Amino acid sequence: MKLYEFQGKEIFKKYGIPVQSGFLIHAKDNGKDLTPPLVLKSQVLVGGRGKAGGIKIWDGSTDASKIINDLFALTIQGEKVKAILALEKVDILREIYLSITFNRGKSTPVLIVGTSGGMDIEESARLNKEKIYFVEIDPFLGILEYQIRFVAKKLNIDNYLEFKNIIRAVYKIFKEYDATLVEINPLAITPGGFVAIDAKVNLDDQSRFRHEELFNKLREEKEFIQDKKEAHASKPKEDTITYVSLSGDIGVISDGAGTGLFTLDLINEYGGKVANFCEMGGITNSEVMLKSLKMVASDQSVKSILVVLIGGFNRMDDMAEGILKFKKELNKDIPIFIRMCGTKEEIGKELMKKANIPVYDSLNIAVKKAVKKAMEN
Amino acid sequence: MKLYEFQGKEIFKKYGIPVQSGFLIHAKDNGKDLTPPLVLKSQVLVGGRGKAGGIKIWDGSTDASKIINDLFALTIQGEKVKAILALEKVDILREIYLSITFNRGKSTPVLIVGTSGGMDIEESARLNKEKIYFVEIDPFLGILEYQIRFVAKKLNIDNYLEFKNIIRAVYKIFKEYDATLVEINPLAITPGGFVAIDAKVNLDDQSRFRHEELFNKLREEKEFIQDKKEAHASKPKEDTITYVSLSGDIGVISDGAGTGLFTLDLINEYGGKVANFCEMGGITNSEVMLKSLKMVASDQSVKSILVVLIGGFNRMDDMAEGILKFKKELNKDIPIFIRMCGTKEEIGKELMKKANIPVYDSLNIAVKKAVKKAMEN
Amino acid sequence: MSILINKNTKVLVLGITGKSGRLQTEIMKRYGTNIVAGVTPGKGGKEVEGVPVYDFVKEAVNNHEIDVAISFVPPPYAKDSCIEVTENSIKFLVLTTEQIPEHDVVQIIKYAENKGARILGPGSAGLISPGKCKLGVHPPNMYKEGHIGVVSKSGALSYEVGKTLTENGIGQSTVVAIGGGPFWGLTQLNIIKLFQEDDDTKMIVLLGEIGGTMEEETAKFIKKEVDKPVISLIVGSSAPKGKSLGHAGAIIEGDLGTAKSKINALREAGAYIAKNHMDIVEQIRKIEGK
Amino acid sequence: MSILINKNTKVLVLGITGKSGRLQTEIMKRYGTNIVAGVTPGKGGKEVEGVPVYDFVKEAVNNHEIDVAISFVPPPYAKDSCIEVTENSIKFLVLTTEQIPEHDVVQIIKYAENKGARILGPGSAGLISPGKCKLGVHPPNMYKEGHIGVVSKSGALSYEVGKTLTENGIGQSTVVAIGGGPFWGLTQLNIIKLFQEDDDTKMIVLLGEIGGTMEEETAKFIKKEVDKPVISLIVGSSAPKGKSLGHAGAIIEGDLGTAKSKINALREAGAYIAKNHMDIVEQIRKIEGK
Repeated sequence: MKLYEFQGKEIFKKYGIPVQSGFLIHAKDNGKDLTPPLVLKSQVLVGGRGKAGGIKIWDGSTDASKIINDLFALTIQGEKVKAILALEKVDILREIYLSITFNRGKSTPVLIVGTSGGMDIEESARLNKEKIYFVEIDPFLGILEYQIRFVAKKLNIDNYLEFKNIIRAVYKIFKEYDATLVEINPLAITPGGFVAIDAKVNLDDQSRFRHEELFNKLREEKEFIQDKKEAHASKPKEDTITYVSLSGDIGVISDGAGTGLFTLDLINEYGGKVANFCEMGGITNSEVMLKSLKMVASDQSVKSILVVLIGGFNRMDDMAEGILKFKKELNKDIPIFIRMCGTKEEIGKELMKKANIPVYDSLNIAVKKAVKKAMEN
Repeated sequence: MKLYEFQGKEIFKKYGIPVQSGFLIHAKDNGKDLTPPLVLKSQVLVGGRGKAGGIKIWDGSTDASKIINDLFALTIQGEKVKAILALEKVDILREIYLSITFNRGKSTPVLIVGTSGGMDIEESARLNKEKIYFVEIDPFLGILEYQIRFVAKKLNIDNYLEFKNIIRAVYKIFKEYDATLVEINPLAITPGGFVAIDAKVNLDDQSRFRHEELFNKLREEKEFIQDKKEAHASKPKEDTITYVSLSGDIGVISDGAGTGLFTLDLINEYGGKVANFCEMGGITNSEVMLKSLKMVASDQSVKSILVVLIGGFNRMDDMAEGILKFKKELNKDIPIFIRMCGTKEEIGKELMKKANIPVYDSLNIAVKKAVKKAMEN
Repeated sequence: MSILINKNTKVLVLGITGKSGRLQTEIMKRYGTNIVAGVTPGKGGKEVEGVPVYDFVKEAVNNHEIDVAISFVPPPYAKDSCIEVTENSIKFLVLTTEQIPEHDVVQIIKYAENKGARILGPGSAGLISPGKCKLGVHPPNMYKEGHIGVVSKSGALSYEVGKTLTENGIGQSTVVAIGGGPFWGLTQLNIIKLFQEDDDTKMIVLLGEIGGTMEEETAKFIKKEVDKPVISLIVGSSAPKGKSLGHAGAIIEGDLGTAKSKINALREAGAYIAKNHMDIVEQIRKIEGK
Repeated sequence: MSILINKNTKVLVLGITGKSGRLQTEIMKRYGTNIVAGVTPGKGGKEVEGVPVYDFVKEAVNNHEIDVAISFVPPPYAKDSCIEVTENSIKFLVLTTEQIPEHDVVQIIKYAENKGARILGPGSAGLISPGKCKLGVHPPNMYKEGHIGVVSKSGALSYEVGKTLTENGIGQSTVVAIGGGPFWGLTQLNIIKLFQEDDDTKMIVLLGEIGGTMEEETAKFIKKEVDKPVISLIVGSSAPKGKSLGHAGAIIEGDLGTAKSKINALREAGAYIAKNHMDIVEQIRKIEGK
């Protein structure tokens, strides 16, 4: 679960990381009393907000409500602005980049600092590798004093004690919230000390069982400012379905990420175009099969559906049951091409045969047929 | 620092370990209003309180003040009773033993549980080894669920969840307080659930730098009920002197625990008797030397002083300086026999020579002379 | 020969009384895998498919000789269970569980590393040495004994390729699914190293996916240390660009992680890049023909 | 030969700018110990006795070949410093620091164990291989080169016995002080194992103390694995009984830990029990006379 800046900063405050004072303006609020100067920041979960004009400074010389209305009119990378965080303006002497996340290749937490920070951090990392420092953290030891001393030296930090406390706090949040990312970009050095100008906190949905209360609270906050449909995405998931929408005419369902990607490549090779792709993930049963079919079929541009099943964990008897339910419920006639093999395939195939639904054993044939049908329709 | 039962139970409460409700009766209090039945427990830091009659139950049939006065008149293993903890009486269905401490041989924290618990735990451990279970804890992992499940099974615990929470709390206290021991003996199973009937918490004086506030608070509580002199023992130590009082007539000072013990053995071999023994420990300088000499000399029964110095870390120039200061301040004439060698011995010996104080290079000779002198005097 | 497992491997199943654990135990046993014991807390004393169940790994270890373990334990209990296994000196664990919190996964992997134990997973479909031992969920009928070592991130893709090879008469020494990531105990590199050292493996098939930088690192290793033919299929060329991992992810990965980057690295390392599964078969035939 | 250190050992001194660190560096250098670098946070760029000082162990390791480290770091920083050393692949550390919080000590020792590193200490006076290398605070003039291996808990007692041996013309291969406890990295057993394997050590002197159960465990090892003569002096027979460690301590130790228990165990293991330091000399002469 990605948190909004204002949510991340609430956590920062709790852990003693200095942030600007400020307040949230909702789309539903009208006409708050504002005193300049203020930094007005669109609250969105996507990146690139600054470059998209989502951050404005109001110095009092113009009408604040004009700026605010402009921001609420914005859509940044497909996400509508529904809330604005209004913050006191601070004098920035220097900006640095600071985050803790996982280095996935090495399976270890990593502290990342950069001597510059700001919007172009990736680009500057690419161009001047020497300005970014990575410190691997042993998850059993936590972050050690000498590691903090190391980055403080590299960044030329004067106020070591304050810096150390911020890094320790960031790691504590990372750990205690089961975060996958805690990022301060930029961390500003101001005449009054450090200030976290931005806050990016991503929580691990997989850890929800340890943080039910927290997740519910954060979700309620999100629902308050979001459309219901968007908020829905961060609701507790009972399944592990991944759904991606594309622009072609073939609907694809797979019971594995690898075979799913492979199927997309094959469709591409045979000249087909994918409308949407649904990978059922780790938890597969007849309900998940049914739900996936419904998701894929609900897209009006879908002309044929390709279901690629090669069960290891996944049981073909369960899958067949889901497909049969879908066939019963479906009120339009989309051709479905099913490749079915693997665990319990005898039972699954038997069920399909009884219902007179053809299944294929060869992936190539199933893909070719689905592509051909979509082209015909 | 050893904590009183009432201090330990304050911590237990904070961490959610169930304890009896109760209150503290100070020696200076007079005539509190008491409602029977109550368990009246002498608050002392030594062991064997129960067997010494330091715990009484008042059922209301006699005068409470009589029992209380009797308790205040007690001296348990040399320690006067200065406070009594009055607790509600609970029905005990079963008692178990539970502690977390260090297994020093293996350099690891260890969870210890016993199926019986109570005053005779060491004895029952000796006789029925199978009734005590040890679980080593990896300090980087903490205590794991399967380890708790293991002891719960061995102890036939019905309420696993409550038990798990208590063990987790005990480990948390052990870790967060830098404790060397957290012991609940007995942990009672009552009709209402678990109750920690006793609390023994020992803190690590060496960790004081991490817990200044806590140590000061605990010390103030102790001072409130103790004689000043006793409380002094738990004040911040600026030195590492170990002082032991015995019943002979030779005062012994050493700059190492091993040589100190060895010197005691040699004195014994040569027929001498030690009055007191002062080991200067890891932090040695002229002030510590002076202080040690004063401590040893203050004992009226001391007829000769033996100073055994074989410096590694310890510098003989510093030691000589301390001895000279003592000689200047001393107003009675106790013969001192000094064995001096090791780091900076040339300077130390030179200083002693100038002051006309004989030093010996041989431990045997120094010991023999000190023993002989004590016998003569 | 085969890697990691063989005919005599004695197996402990964790979470044996769960739905998946029970079914997969049955399938593995039928295949001939020597499952000697199972563990599920609170179910000690029961039996699953004739296999005795214990409350603790220690009890299983005390009562049976055990070489390897396979876990079907649900995510909230996975970390505890993995450490229990490693703590009891079992040096190889197949961890099939998906959706384990990332902080737990990192500890599981680090702890095994500290203790010199191997973990395949998390989220691994396991491995199969056809005709010898099946430790995981690979559908048995898709494999036959032979000399091709297959390593895949995805379980399903390893079945797909196994099936294709078998249907074309090409057998496998061992087929290994390391898990879909983003965290791994044993990596492609680790498995390929074992294949390189395994006398019975003549060629190596590497099935990779877009994302992460593992294939790039594997390629470096192949270039330096592998002299057996490597045939690689990287899937996901036509996939839409994935969601950003934020600044931190982009900083760590830089330009790596695309199909192109992986294919280039592997080609540069001397691996044959297959267009699809059928192309793997053709390339193997070509090499065998020499 | 000698154990753990030799003429070529390259040494890093931690806490080199402190009072003890500076003095002991001077004494070790004068003895001929090859001290190549020092570390004190914030003092990088300075020199102590001609030795360059760095802010970080990594910097020292990048600029010098380093075999071992010795630490004079104060207790609050000891844990961090020890882990920094181990993390930088230095496989042997003499930790002289006393009064380190017990929770930190346990982590220091466990971490080194996980990484396969050796720690002598905490609270160790170090070790000396006379004529070759001195890594610690042993007073140089009390030792001479020879063939007796000495291991002691107490530093001072190891000086005492070293002095007595040297004054009586008996040289030492290596004299090791493992620290006064109650926690140890390297134990008596570890050191005696090294002496047993060391060609240059002909006899072993074991200096023990009351308290704990280490001597009892060492005795078991001696009985099983040591064929060199072992002469032991256990001090503390006449000491007053120590303060109780509470129920938990008593449960762990039981009847062990007394001088009597230790002497019995060692005698049973075939060690000669010396009455005092002079008796050690006599026993060595007796054995040599054979």
